[in-house]
Amino acid sequence: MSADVDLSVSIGGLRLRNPVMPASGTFAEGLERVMDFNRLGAFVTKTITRELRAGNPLPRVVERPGSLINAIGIPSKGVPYFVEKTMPHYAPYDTPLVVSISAPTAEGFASLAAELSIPGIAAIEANISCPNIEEDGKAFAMRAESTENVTRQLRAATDLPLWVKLTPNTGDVPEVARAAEAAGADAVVVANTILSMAIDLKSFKPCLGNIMGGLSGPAIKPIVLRQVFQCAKAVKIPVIGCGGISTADDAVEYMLAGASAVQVGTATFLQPAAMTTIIDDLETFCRHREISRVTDLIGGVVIEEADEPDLAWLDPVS
Amino acid sequence: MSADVDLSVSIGGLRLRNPVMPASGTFAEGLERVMDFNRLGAFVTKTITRELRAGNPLPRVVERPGSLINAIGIPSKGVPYFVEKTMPHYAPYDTPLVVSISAPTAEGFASLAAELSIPGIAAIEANISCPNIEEDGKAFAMRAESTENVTRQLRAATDLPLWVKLTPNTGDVPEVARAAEAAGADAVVVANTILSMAIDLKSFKPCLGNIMGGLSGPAIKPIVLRQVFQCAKAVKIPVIGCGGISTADDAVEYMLAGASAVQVGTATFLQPAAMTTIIDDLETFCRHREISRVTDLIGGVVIEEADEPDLAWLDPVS
Amino acid sequence: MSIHLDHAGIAAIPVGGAEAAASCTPWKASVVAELAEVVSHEAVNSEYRHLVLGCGPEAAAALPGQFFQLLCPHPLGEQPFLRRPMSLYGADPDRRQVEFLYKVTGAGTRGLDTLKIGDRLDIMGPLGTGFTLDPAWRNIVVVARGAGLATLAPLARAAKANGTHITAVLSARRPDLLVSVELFQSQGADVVAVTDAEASSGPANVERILRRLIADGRCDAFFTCGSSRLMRVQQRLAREFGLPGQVAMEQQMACGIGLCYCCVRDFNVDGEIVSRRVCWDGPVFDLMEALP
Amino acid sequence: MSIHLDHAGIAAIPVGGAEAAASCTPWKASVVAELAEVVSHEAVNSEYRHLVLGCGPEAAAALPGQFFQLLCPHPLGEQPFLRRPMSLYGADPDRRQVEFLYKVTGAGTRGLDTLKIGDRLDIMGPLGTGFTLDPAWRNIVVVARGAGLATLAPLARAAKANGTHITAVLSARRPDLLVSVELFQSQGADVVAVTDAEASSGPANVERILRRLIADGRCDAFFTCGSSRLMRVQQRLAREFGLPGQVAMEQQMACGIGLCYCCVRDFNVDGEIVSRRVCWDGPVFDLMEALP
Ligand SMILES: Cc1cc2nc3c(=O)[nH]c(=O)nc-3n(C[C@H](O)[C@H](O)[C@H](O)COP(=O)(O)OP(=O)(O)OC[C@H]3O[C@@H](n4cnc5c(N)ncnc54)[C@H](O)[C@@H]3O)c2cc1C
Ligand SMILES: Cc1cc2nc3c(=O)[nH]c(=O)nc-3n(C[C@H](O)[C@H](O)[C@H](O)COP(=O)(O)OP(=O)(O)OC[C@H]3O[C@@H](n4cnc5c(N)ncnc54)[C@H](O)[C@@H]3O)c2cc1C
Ligand SMILES: Cc1cc2nc3c(=O)[nH]c(=O)nc-3n(C[C@H](O)[C@H](O)[C@H](O)COP(=O)(O)O)c2cc1C
Ligand SMILES: Cc1cc2nc3c(=O)[nH]c(=O)nc-3n(C[C@H](O)[C@H](O)[C@H](O)COP(=O)(O)O)c2cc1C
Ligand code: FES
Ligand code: FES
Repeated sequence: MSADVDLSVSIGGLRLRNPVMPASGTFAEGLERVMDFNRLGAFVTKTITRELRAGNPLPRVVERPGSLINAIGIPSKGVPYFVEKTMPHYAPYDTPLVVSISAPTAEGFASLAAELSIPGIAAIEANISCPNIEEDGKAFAMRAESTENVTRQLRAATDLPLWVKLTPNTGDVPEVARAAEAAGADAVVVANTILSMAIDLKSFKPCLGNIMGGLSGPAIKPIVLRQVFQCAKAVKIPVIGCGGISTADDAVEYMLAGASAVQVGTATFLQPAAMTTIIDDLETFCRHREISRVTDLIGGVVIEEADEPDLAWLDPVS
Repeated sequence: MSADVDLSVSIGGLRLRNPVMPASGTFAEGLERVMDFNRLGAFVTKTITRELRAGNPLPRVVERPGSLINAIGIPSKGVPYFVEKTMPHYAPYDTPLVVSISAPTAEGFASLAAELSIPGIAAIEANISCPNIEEDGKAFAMRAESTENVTRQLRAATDLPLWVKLTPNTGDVPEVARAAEAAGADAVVVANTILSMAIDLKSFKPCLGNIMGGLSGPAIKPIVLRQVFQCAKAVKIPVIGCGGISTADDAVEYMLAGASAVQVGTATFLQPAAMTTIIDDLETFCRHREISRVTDLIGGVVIEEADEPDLAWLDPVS
Repeated sequence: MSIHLDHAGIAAIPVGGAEAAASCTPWKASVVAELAEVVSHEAVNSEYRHLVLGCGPEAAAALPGQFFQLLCPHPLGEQPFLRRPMSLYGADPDRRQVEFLYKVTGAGTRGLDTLKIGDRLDIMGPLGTGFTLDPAWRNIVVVARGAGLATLAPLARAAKANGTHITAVLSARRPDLLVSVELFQSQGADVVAVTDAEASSGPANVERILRRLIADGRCDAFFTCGSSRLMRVQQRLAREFGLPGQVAMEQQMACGIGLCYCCVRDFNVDGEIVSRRVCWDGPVFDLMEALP
Repeated sequence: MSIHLDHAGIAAIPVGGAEAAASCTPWKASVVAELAEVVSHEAVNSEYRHLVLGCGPEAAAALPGQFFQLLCPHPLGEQPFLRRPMSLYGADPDRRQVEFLYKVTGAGTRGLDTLKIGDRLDIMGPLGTGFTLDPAWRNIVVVARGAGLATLAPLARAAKANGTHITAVLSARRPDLLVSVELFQSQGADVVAVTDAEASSGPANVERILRRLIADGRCDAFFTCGSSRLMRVQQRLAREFGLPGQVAMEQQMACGIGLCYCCVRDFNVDGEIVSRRVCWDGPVFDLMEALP
């Protein structure tokens, strides 16, 4: 076997031992029973808010073929609980802690980021796919202007690396990514869940208490992969890919499209050790393909003039 | 068995014997070998353009779990070929012929619609998910303004029922639907395919000759169902649902969400008789649920205050 | 509210990361996902199936009231996506086996129903906190219905080992749908069967039965699962007579290990309503804190 | 360019709509999707499998050069979504059987490989236009490689019935990967095997073989499939000697029945480049119109 593969990546100055981390809302202390937390690229917490929130009415999830629709909402016990009860769980590990935050106003985002710029927190991930009460409840990340505004205020409020997590539900994700970059984001996470719905045919009622919810899992991978590809061409800051990643092959596909790192969400619900399996298999992939640094994959998709239809495609040796 | 179920629906004045029809680009004469064309609600042709077009480079499709990404493009032999060679195939049948059209400018759409407002054509479906060369190649249906403009010009050009087919790739489909309605559309079709991508891990090249393509099939159903639900609330004209429908259950789910009719695309590639099976099963569904008119399903989703978590959910009799 | 983790001395192999984990840190998994092998699989009656699996040491060490998340095979034409939670019905650390008793209901359990001897099933567990038996308790009462008949069954053996006598009030729609009766009896429990068909399963009659047991000094604690109506009866009696109790709750789950917050229920903790994750804070809760 | 449909006298049952269709119109399906039953399934060599299916009368009436779209079972961990086109390898209208010969390649064929006797496979067909045999032809030459070895095989029986003699030039990487040899021989064909391993499969050697056959008056027409290099050799010779020919083309397919335009190839029709659907206008085309 050839030399070791260097799996480390750098996301806007923050060095990760490998490019694999959990997606917000699909990770908590419980996974410590399943995997060694010192193997992850980073920790990413469930989104927290300043106010205490109960989350959405039940049912909160419904499954579809190859996918999950969730409307958990953001149950949150607030900042003091997070600092006193949640953070200590992650303190023993040598893995950067990324805190996902949300707020109903740009100012709220900024003050929350400021309050959380404390030792033990390695980066802030701003989940701006949440409703912006100053814009009729439309999510910040739906438009470039509101994204630029909230990112600018966040940037002024914290010196921590700032990741901005975008929504896939807008018509122009790359433009929104550019706005985040212009306002000082260190990275963009592409993307959150895709707004969806399911109706129960027995009761004729929506399957989710919240009526609509966010689609995740393998079904959304081709869509989000396209958005990562578009964003990576649009911005110079790192793009973190997130959507339907279950295997190292999925992670490689995202990195080739331009992702500098990946987040794994729903896959963990099916295979709790999905992240460590992906890390192992990513190393194997690189070794087999004689890629010595995983960063060589980033943006490595080969775009050529399309081949003409060729009978030779069918039997390469003939 | 109880009385017959009335499956007929009316789409902006056009009466269909049932609400099931093919999606543009997934239907042609070949299906005549598989099903009785007199059983369909309508025929919908592959999109045609005025100019002759070759379509996209190969490969034109790639499969993903539960989905297909296609970048066929719009190979087109032009209007005379359509009128002289294609239309006669459908003439023997007592089923309305809906012609899908596309053009690079609003004026081009209008003149094509005018030219096709001839006997034998029952309605025009304007596929406005195509690039608008007057707006930097952004699809008409990405924005309300361009949708309103193209629809208005189409409306002035033809007296035929006018269906406008929207793209799911914009952040505000209901707003675009409203624009189509305001400009005189008789119905909106929601929706076309979702822009996606796939990369081949052997060659590191995009799987499609066109690099990106449109996602269709069961994987997209929850997303498009949500858009149909939102559009049906936003407009008074009929919404025709299209996205991932493979079974009568899927069709019912769409109708409950607000669709007045449905289009079946990718499912036909897997089960060539999918449409007639759906029609049969839809009738059976209505009979079992004692629904005498299929139109009673339209918008029938029951929205209530969410139930509290209840142990009784787990064992209804206890 | 959170459960502290105990890694000490539990030898386990995590899915996927075995080698790497073992070679660089002393960390060990206590919850594993593994491909267990079907040892036997039988219909208990028209609704319930009894599934016995060969598994690793972690799974076989599961305790009464804990549960597993099963990755069900796809039955024809259906694609259950999520794992399905299933209570431990029996565990044998020596023979490295776990058992489940399930009712064929929807896509997931229809998928389970296709399993044949020798097939593999991906199981993840053990999960959650189970029942607690106070060594001081001489007599406990178990009240079960529905999936509760499976969930409470492993208590029979544990109680016997603890020197505690069980009276099991087992409820079902019809006598032929009662399961676990022999299991309880084989461990020396008294079984009182009540059914809808015999009009004996109503809350009033069950209350009569329970009051008699309390009066006879045969109820130091309640253990229940599967019926909110019967749970309310026990809460009333527990309050009236100052008895402790434990209830195993069900809720739809996605992750099963505390990550997703889809399985929350409200609990009444000293008058305050708190939301808890059934998979992580339970599935066994204090009877008096449970809300129906 | 389009093929006219012939409904006359073909009795067929469409999937799903059987009753309704039959009861209200005289329409009959000529292409059906049906659940065929695996009658036998054997490895021919390390790469190829021979699959025999019991089917309905429409499928069993398939002609040489036509194909089916198979809905492949999902192999472990893979989900082939589209049907897979597979040439007819044999059809027996009396025994109601169709046969396929396939190479295990990717997700779909790995799925086929899991089929056991008695399993059901959803097949759709017969599709496309097949080969045409001119009654005047006394001797034809078949040149096959890869999947072409399967596609051209049913010509053996059809040619014999037509009183036409075949010389089959069969090409493969190694002698053990040659398939269909016995089938051709059993129908009286002469077989010339060429392989990469024996360095006999190159275009120059095949050209030598073909020139000799032409010189000997043993080539009234070419039939080929599976190699663009060998197709070009035949095009050159056909032009030089004024011989007709037919080629079966492959192309990735989605629908298989002319709906989607994903299977197009360019053809040279009297100097003009036209695009045709392999599934609908073919898969058999005029040798001289095919572009490599
Ligand atoms: C902690 C726990 C222990 C359980 N133990 C048992 C047991 O020992 N035996 C048994 O037969 N069943 C048990 N159940 C219920 C079991 O998990 C299955 O969900 C249920 O049998 C139906 O699943 P399905 O896939 O067949 O139905 P589907 O209708 O396909 O289920 C759809 C969704 O609803 C969820 N769901 C449906 N019914 C229930 C339910 N009663 N409780 C929770 N979620 C549900 C499913 O998990 C799935 O996410 C338990 C549930 C929980 C939460
Ligand atoms: C008309 C026709 C007849 C055929 N007859 C045979 C036959 O008799 N025996 C046989 O072994 N193979 C035949 N093939 C190829 C066969 O359809 C399979 O596609 C191929 O064997 C690989 O499929 P897979 O799912 O295993 O591979 P995958 O890699 O999973 O295929 C991925 C995709 O590419 C397509 N694809 C891959 N290889 C080919 C190919 N050579 N031709 C067309 N599409 C391809 C698949 O259909 C699928 O859509 C035929 C193809 C066509 C078009
Ligand atoms: C149950 C659940 C809860 C989630 N909660 C959050 C959250 O709190 N904040 C956030 O930014 N994203 C949240 N997400 C979105 C994920 O972080 C991720 O963006 C999405 O699930 C797509 O990735 P996946 O397909 O790998 O799951 C949640 C997703 C799921 C499934
Ligand atoms: C192969 C293919 C070709 C298509 N061509 C067209 C087209 O020409 N015009 C159009 O409006 N939509 C076209 N579509 C989109 C479909 O009409 C439909 O909107 C989409 O596939 C979603 O429906 P489905 O999931 O049922 O396939 C095409 C889809 C596919 C799969
Ligand atoms: S099921 Fe995910 S937190 Fe309980
Ligand atoms: S495969 Fe669809 S047109 Fe040929």
